[in-house]
Amino acid sequence: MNQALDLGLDALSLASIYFLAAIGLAITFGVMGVINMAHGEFIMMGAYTGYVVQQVVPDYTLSIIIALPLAFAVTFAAGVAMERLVIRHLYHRPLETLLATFGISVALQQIAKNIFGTQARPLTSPAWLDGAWVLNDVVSISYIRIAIFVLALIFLTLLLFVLNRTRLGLEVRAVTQNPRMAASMGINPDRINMLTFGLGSGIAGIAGVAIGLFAKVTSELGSDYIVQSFMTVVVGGVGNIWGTLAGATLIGFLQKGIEFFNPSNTLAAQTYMIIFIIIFIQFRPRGIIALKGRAAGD
Amino acid sequence: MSALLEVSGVSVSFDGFKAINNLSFQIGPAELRAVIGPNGAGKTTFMDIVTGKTRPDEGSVLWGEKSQNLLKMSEARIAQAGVGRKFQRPTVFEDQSVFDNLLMALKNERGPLEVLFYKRSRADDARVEALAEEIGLADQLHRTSGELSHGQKQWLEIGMLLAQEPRLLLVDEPAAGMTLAEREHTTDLLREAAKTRAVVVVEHDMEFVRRLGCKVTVLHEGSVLAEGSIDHVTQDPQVIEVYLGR
Amino acid sequence: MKRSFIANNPSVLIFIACLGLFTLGVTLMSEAFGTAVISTSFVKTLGKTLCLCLVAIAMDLVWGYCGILSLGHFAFFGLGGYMIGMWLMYARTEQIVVASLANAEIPPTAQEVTDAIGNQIFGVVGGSDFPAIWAFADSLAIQLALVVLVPGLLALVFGWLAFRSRVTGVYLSILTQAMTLALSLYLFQNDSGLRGNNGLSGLQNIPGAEAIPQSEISIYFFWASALALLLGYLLAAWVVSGKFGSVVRGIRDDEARVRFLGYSVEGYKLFVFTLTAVIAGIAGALYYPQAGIINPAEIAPIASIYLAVWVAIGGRGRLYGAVIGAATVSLLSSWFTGGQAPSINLGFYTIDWVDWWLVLLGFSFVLVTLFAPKGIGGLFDYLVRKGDAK
Amino acid sequence: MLQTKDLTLHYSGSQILYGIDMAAERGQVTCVMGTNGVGKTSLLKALSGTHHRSGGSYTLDGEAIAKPPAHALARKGVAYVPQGRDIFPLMTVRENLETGFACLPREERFVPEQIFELFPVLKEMEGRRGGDLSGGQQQQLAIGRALIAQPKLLLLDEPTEGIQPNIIQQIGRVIEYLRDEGKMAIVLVEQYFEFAYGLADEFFVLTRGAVSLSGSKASLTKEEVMASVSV
Repeated sequence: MNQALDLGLDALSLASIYFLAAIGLAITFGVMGVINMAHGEFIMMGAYTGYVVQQVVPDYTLSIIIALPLAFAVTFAAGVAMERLVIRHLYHRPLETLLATFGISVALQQIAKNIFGTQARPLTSPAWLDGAWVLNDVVSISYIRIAIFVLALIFLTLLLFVLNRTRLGLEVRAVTQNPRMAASMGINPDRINMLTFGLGSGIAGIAGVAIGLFAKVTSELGSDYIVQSFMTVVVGGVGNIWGTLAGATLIGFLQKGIEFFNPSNTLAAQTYMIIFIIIFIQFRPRGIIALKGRAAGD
Repeated sequence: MSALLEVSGVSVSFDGFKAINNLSFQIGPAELRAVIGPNGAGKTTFMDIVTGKTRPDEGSVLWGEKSQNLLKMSEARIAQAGVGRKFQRPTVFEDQSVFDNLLMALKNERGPLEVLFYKRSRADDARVEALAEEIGLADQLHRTSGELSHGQKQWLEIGMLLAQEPRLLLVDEPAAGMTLAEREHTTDLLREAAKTRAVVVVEHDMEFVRRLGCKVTVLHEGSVLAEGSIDHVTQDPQVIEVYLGR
Repeated sequence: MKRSFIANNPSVLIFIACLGLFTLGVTLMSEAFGTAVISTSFVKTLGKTLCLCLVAIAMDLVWGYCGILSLGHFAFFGLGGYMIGMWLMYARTEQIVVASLANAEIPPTAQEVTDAIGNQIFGVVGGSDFPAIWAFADSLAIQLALVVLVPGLLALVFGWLAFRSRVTGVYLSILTQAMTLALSLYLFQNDSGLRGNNGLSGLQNIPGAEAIPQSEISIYFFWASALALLLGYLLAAWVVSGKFGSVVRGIRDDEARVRFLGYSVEGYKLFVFTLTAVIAGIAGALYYPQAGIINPAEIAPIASIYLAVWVAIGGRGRLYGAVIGAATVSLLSSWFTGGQAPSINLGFYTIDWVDWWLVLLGFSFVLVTLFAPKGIGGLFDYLVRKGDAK
Repeated sequence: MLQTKDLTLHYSGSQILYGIDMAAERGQVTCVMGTNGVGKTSLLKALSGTHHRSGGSYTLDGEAIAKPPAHALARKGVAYVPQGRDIFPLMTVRENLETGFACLPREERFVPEQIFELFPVLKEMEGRRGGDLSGGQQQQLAIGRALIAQPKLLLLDEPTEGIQPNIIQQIGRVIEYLRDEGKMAIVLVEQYFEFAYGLADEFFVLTRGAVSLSGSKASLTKEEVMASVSV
């Protein structure tokens, strides 16, 4: 019983991490249909933003509070710049978007390496996040994992709110469902695409700060997550925030479940998880929650 | 006369919207038929079902003397069995020559290995040239087909269909975007083709349909509203009501 | 109407001539057979480059002609390398072990020899038993067959699953990328049976050829690579030139249309995917003995994307474009990262190419995609057409 | 109000419209007629900016219109109800209406009661998804949505197509109301002859992409118009 609970909590926290890493992609790839291979580097930029803030502001609590919006601003700007300069010209050539953004990803990674060096930079969490919530001898969960879970929940709510309850969300959905008609209604699709892309990228920045708190901040931080993030979105079903949640949950629980049977080896668990997903896509090529629309790629 | 294609009781719906509703349709082995109807009457969906692109929720589609069930076959197998389809917009392989387009369509073995080791025979060359003659592209054989005019692309596509030697030709809006002279040529091509095989033409342009001079089927809301000669259907009060306008 | 294959494909003739001259030139400048203008290590670099050109041709066939942007072909390349690497490492270690036991008082049993080899090879990952996948490592013939069979079978199974369910476009790309990631993660494990992240090493030492100096071996491998590239190019040119090429390009441009012509699109895709995986495997088997070492990092998804980028830069849908792209980018890379490129001193900052090359490369992908979607090959076509027009 | 001169349009190489001269005035219904495939929809696309004309001039209230993007034209007061209606299927009826707010200043962003008075069914269905509505309801939604932005030019493409008779009558009454209100010029593309003839003040009949007959209702007999569009 305790063991199952422990495993469940582990899986839940892994799912939250996958969700955080993928949620920005759920917007740029899921909603807009743009393949952004540099998404991982946006996560990395967010993490480094947190690191830089900590160099300037020694108080860890305060620095995190500053870092979160700042990371959003930095990656939002990067995303908007990338959309305007590159992606805008490639909306009808998705495979080429993949290559161009890969180029940006390579360049950003190397730039980060040149600035911050190859060794891992610490992003220290505030002291109040250090301990663990101990339920009993077997079951305990560190506060930082709880924080990440809470952050994932906040993002989920926030995005659902933005997409379903705000003017921006309305226009985003209109442009996604029928860009031509949206334009005929006076909505500027270019502007909406730019803002949507910025939003997705900005969220990656915040996710970066969160991931940086428990993972080592290196220039390769982002590339460790990119493939899994794409799979999370694809498995969940493109074009839908709930789909990404479903995808992250499935992948998180699956991986922990496989690890349970072969605890010594997380690499093997990841391998089997990916193989499972490849087979899963045979049966549900459109993901768990399938939607129709521009993003569904017909 | 037994039917070449027999569609009976077919229904299909997309997201709750019934695109085809208990549709039945028959056509003989050498017959020209026009299908008309307002937008959304299910004309294109009907073609999708016959060619295997869409699977209906219920009903049956039987083919040929042996009454094969087309619903159990893949698109490629249906095409091999003798159903050819021309799309609304001309879809030819634009970066390949007219010759290559026709050669690809020529009735021959279709498996990857057979095609890989395929050697062009004199007979095949002759067939391609004859087809090009028929569609009026004999002197354009080695041009890249992307450079052809809109009407020429339409003919090339018809030529590719004829090259497949299908027993049933499904033609979606062949006259769209054509000049008057091009329309006349197209009518001739289709009437000629229908002497040896079944041809179903979906068209909007009533003048064009009148010139085809064949039996007309009117579709409305996914089922057959009327069937008969052009004069018969154009006087049908229901057809006037939903389609021709009052 | 009928002309010979070569006459129909003048670029093939030009390619053969260029490759022949290049091979001759390198041979005459090598340490072993010529003037020693270029070092043995550079001969190896050139030989490896030829292998990369070969895998780029495979990529061009599957992507440029058939429209499948596979992000898994470098995994097939790596698998080919692993298959040959197993024999190289086993046979080489066996020689060393046998030599070291030759002076023992009691002649070693076969089991003892095997154990000693196992210890040598797997000591680094804390094991000594041979995993099942090494069952044929002592047989060069079988391992050579596996160079073809393992990538081929993997491509066949994966392709069958993917094409059957009609996964296309970017989804297929992501799926192939997932396959690559799964494979590299698997190989990273210490108990994968292939020495985890240590990979296989010492591959430049060819068993039974100890007497031949590396300078000579490097030339033999260079020749073999050139021959493989030539054959690969001819094969690819033949495949894309005829009716098969028409169908495949048709699939790239309008898959549904080809299906309605009666061709089973899935069968063709599977054929091309598997064929190119096999070519990639062979290229890898020639590459790694020249590189000397293979490890799972080589297979990481990023390598396969680089491969796609080479083809894009060279110009996809043209076989010579793939060759130009792979050769240009990989040679420039080794020049810039090898420290030969002069640093640029800006006064306040010195641009050291070892650090900045990737940045330059990354942004040049972007520029090529935006402004030259047909790559260097497209530029060639443009110049040729301009010449014709005059 | 609306004036085009020698307007032409191409689709990837093939010419669809040949030198169209047409005009439409506020408080009038200008009816564009012709059989299928003569370019009526293409004309509306050119006027709404969803497909740019290839030549000729286009003026609105005396202002020359270059080739602005569709959203900019919408903000100048051109509302478009396309054939097939193009409802946003996954958005509610209310949200569909609200997309039109993009043309309005912030303080005017509300759905006027008038819309619900014209189309009571939209009030009933306010929370339903657009894709779940019947064809007739979708058509009413599409017209209502176009009115949100208080346009000066309303383009209607086949508003009766595939719609049941009682809703057609209702749509007819709405068009009459809007005409008599006099705030906008209405361009109606329609196949249903009686419906179109009943509402029209001016006629433009197209044949193969060119105007073959034009004139006011007074200057043409019903038989003349009918003969020009019949098969």
